[in-house]
Amino acid sequence: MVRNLDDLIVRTCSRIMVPFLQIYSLYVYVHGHTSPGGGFQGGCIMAASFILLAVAYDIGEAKRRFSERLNALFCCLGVFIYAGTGAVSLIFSDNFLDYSAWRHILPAGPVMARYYGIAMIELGVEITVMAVMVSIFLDLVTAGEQEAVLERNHD
Amino acid sequence: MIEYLLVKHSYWFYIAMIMVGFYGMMAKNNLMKKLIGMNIFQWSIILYYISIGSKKGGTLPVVITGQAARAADYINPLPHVLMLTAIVVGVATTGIALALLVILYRKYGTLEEDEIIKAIKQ
Amino acid sequence: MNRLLSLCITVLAGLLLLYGVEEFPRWGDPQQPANVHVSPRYIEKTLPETGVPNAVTSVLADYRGYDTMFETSVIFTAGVAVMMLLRRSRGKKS
Amino acid sequence: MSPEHYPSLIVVTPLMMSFIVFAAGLFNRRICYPLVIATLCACFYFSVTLLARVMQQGSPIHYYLGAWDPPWGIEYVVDHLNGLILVSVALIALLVGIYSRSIAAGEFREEKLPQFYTLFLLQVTGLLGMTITGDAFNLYVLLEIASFSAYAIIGMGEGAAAFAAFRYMIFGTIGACAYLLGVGYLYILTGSLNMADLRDLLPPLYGSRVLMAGFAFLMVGVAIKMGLFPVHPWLPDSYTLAPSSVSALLAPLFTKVGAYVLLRVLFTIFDPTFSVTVIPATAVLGWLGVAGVLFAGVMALAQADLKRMLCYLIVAEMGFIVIGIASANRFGLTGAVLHTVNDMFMMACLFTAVGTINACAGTRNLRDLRGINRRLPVTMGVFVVAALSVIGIPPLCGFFSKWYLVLGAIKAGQWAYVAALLISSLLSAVLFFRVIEQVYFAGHETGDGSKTVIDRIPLSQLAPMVCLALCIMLLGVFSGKLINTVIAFAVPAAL
Repeated sequence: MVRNLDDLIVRTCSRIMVPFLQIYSLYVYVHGHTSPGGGFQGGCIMAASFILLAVAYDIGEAKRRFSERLNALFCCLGVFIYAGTGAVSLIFSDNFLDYSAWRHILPAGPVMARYYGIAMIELGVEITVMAVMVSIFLDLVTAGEQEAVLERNHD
Repeated sequence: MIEYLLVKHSYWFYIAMIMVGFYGMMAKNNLMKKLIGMNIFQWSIILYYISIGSKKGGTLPVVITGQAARAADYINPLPHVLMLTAIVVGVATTGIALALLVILYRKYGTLEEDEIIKAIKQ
Repeated sequence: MNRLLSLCITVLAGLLLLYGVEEFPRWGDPQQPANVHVSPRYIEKTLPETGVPNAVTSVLADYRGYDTMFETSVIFTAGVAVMMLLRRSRGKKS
Repeated sequence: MSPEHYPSLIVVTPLMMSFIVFAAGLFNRRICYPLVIATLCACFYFSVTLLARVMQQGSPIHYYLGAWDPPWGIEYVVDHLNGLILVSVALIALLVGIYSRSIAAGEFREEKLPQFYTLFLLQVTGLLGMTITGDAFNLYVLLEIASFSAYAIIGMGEGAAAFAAFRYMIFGTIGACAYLLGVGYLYILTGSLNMADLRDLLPPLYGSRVLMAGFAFLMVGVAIKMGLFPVHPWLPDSYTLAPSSVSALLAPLFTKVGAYVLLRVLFTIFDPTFSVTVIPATAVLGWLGVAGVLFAGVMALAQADLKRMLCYLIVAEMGFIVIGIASANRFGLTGAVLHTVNDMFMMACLFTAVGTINACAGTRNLRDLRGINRRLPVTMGVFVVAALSVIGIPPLCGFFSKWYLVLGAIKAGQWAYVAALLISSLLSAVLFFRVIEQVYFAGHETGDGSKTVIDRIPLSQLAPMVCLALCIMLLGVFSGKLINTVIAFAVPAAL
């Protein structure tokens, strides 16, 4: 199902593009506060960089840089950051997801605490979206037999 | 008449899309085509919501700092937010559906609905 | 038969949609209820209340942040679902 | 944490624990099950506390997520109606969670178990969230979480399960999108997504065509998700082929929570005057219910597969609930709410029993089950208790809800409803006595070990089943108290 594409131009170009994609993804995430963008969009671009690696090289290359278990951990880490950011307000007996509770932790007023809270949950969204997109892509493209495909490519 | 059509043009498109998607979802025999119909169906609803959010004379809802924002100057952000969620749901549906299709293809060697039903009945 | 039935249902749904659109507000009308009831606060108060100039972000992550948490969970669910349905590991039957 | 945060905790705890279970499963698979059970216990505790508080203060609890006031932010509302549903959902989820251990170990490969438990918790999150939320759009998102986990788990089932899951997905997506479209129609009219706010804003607009179309879409969406008669075809296949460990969770709860959403749409978002008089929605629903009850009763009789028979029974029970709603008077609605709760327990009981029978006998075919009572006496006893309750034998809970449904139908002057209810009871009596006759009395089969049979089932299967059967009896005995203290306040006052 997966063939190795051995093309110098494709490989070189995608290798050059990957860091730019990743920087751009972070830019989109950070600028979500002041311009169109945010965690979901940034996460998709970040996932695209890994998917580009997997397409231009092979699945193994993408997986060497981003192992299966790490990916699975990232999947739940992102949503956990999100829910955890919300749950912190419960500790200060504010309502769930009331980011202004972060004023007790950060040196900021209630409004700026919300600002930072939004940044935190967007980071969570970015991480989860990136990890899940990569995971779904790899599972679908190898029909779930990642290990088998890896072995075949290794031979 | 033409004016009447133009005033709501966005809504006509969404109705056309919804009908195309719905028909594809129900009538097509190939499961992949059903899935494509399903995507068209979901996207038509997204188009509908986005149409609600538009506002003549409004710009994108990024408030310029340093001056009091007037609601009439910016388009309605709420439908966009709702549709971001709907887009994500659409992506997730497509992912799971493709996974199910991979399983079905592995098992029956085809994605034609009638052939799969025939294989199941045997 | 199947196609005819589908066509009938599709046409019925289309007629229902047309029936509703008849009384929709004009497209882009600044005075339509959707634009005057809840959303003005999001635009006018986003900066003083959340410090974020982008109203979409502030609504997404703060006013309706709870929806977005579940949106992210939907993505997570899809990831786990695809993993569960497809992934096979080495050593077992493949 | 103080009890005022329980409305959010009841949903957030299973959600967060699902991530933890998933992460923990990567390192140690054995830890998943205790975590799941602890979470479900916590949910049950929260739900009971919430219901107790609602009963104590007599008015709904409101919880503003993110501390934003309702029309702008998302609000959770707990009143008598959803407090009761929350307790039932949480209790059944806990019992099925305990039950699932040994069954799931036989159904899934070991490395899939953490993922299975993750999806199990997400399913519970979705169901609890749908029940507690007071925001129309939030309900859609939670509905999708519950649906996605259902698609995935059903797709892991036996035989043609993947195909059944795909069909379920097509139907489910149409349903969810129709619901979303309906919410969009309400939004374009009012600009609000909050249920209570919509209720205040909508009355001047009754008669608007947009509202009619939106209402129609909401109804279609909810009907598909709850498996109402003409749009039920996804239900028998997918729930029959779903793994036994989870069909006991999905089949009783998802459809009943759908029925609860129907109640919310009809009587919370819209005023009863709209649903009953402006649009004769309840009349249409009533006839669909009658048709569904009769159709599903006959279809159930034709099934040889025990689990598929139960699936058709679910369609029939949805018809009962809808008939109760369609009666549109206090008796009918009391019956509908009571039947929603009773039916959760009865169906959970039947499905767990059938799951155990399937695991032990290796078959669900009625003809191969004769004499199974000698191998599984307690399981069959539990099955019989639930079956008698479904038929409507007095001390058990099924009788009381049917009694109220019949009273409601008589008061509404709809004799067709009464006839359908009675005929259906007769049909289910035939249905279950056929099973009982087949199992207990149809000849002797010498237990010569031709099939691989486990003679003793683990306590983790037995205890939840017995608990469910006890719940059926207790619900029957205390149904008067339940109606007077909870359901009387859950029925909309305008009726």
